[in-house]
Amino acid sequence: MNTEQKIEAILFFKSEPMSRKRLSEILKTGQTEINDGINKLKENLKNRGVALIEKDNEIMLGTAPIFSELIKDLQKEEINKGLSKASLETLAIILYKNEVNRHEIDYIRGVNSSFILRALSIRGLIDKIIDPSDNRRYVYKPSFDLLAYMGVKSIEELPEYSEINNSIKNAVENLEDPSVIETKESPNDANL
Amino acid sequence: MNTEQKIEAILFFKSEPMSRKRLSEILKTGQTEINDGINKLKENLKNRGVALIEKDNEIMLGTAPIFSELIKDLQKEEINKGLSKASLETLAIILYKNEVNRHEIDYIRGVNSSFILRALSIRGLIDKIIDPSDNRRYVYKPSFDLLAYMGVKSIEELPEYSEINNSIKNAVENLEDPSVIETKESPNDANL
Amino acid sequence: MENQAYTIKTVNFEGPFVVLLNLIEERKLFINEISLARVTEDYLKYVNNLQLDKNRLAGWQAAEIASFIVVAATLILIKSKSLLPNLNLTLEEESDIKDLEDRLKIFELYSRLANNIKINFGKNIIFAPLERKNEILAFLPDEQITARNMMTFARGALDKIPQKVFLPKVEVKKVISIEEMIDRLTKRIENSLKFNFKDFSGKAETKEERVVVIVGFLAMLELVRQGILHAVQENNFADIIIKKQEAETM
Repeated sequence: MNTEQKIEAILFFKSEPMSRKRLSEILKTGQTEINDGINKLKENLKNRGVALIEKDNEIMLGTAPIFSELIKDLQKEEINKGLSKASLETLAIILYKNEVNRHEIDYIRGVNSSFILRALSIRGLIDKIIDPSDNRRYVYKPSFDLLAYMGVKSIEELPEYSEINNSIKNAVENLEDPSVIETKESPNDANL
Repeated sequence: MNTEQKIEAILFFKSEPMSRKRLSEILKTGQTEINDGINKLKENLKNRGVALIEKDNEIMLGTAPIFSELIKDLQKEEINKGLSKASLETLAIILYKNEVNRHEIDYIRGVNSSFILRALSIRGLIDKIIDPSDNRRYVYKPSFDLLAYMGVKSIEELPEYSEINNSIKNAVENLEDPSVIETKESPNDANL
Repeated sequence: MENQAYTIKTVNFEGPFVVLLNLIEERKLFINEISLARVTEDYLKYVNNLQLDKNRLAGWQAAEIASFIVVAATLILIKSKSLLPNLNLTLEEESDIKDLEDRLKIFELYSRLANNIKINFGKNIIFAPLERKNEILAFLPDEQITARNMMTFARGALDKIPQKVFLPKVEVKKVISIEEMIDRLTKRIENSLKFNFKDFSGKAETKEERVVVIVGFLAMLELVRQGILHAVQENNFADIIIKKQEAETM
């Protein structure tokens, strides 16, 4: 039943090449049905912005080849674009705290940082690693390239490192303290 | 020229919310053409594995809500579904009013909502933005994540949305005369 | 452990409208002055118990306590009016009553809508795609990333973290005015009782029964009044209130 749509949803979500075998495991369906679904999907995506890309026995979704110029331009633009204040702030927190999870960053900034973290990752400024203290979570740390670019051999060389590192640690400890509530409502203090 | 497909390719590539304005800049096309393209794309994605989500003037792609269970199983990170009664109340106000300042939320709930608003911001369920009608204030809006968790492709798909929206507009606007609010709470103390 | 309990309590803080709405819904009533008068005593009992329950109050903000008391004040007006039809309320008092009724109706609407959210949240989730593994585009720094700038941004982020909040003065004022209002109303009810005894139009109830009800209500008010003083003093929020308490005991 709607195998084609299910395959589309899975491929879109995973955004990585997947084997037909794996798809048939996930959908608990026979190979024939999977192949049918893939064929229909391929047919349906024929004249669309997203295409089904096949390599060896693996398939994935990608932007349609006829739009490769358009996408290349977007990529270039992304590269040349400076970082936003919000991105720089997030990066600064990651630098001074070193290993920090998303919840802690969100808490310090008072807003959700998912998109920013993703952008910093794509630019190779931070690394996302499995939290050594809890393997179901991730933590972010500055990349080697970033430290090299800044001309510091280790984060301890950052200005006022120990003071700021401590303040961040203390702030994060308040994470569950309900008496710490929003006190500033003026946009001058905006988390932009 | 195949604006619909180009929009699809861009949304797929960026995988984050894009404004109609931005799309028209990238594609160097007028707003009408962009709107037409989006409408066609929305129509085309109606019964597919991927859906178009819409909020204010932004759009993004996501997996179709009917495949939620399927994708949940592929997702490694834990999904936090718990919401306290206070969070539910606050989210209801923000969702059904779409744009609301803290004062109005406090007024409707009869209690200070600062803590809950901060917590919801951190969870990424609401966005705090500068009030378009008064840049000295903030307003709260539902985030894309909130729509995604609710499984609706646009605010209008919320249960009872249209009926409620009309009745709320009539009832609340009569009531929310700022002078009434200010006899209860002096504006100087609004920042608690 | 202690800290954890404290958190949960405040996150789940249910304001006065929740309590009031529950009382009305338990009786399957519509929101109006009559139903509000009927639930007043139960609400006051609730607030009184709240004030005696130090464990529950421990994690609360003064403003949260005050929010309960503000509603109590209006309910007392409504109840007094229902007991004594000849009691003349000021325009401001009348508008407080209308206001509470209207606000409760709006709150009822959003509580119902909140239930839509409860039912649907997380049920049919729309997922954004996972991060693409091959997406990293080499290393793309930005000239704004300097050690000095990073320090400034880190400091800036820390400065924005909200600080602990202290009791806003306006709430203290509200508490005092409610206490005064209860005193004033008590006097008004007592006077009505003395001079307007003939005004009691006994329908189903006899005059005597009505008087008993009113006396009971007055006793209740006294309890609430003491409770307010007690709660405020227990929480040790403001010098001004404690002074007042001392002045009374002298």
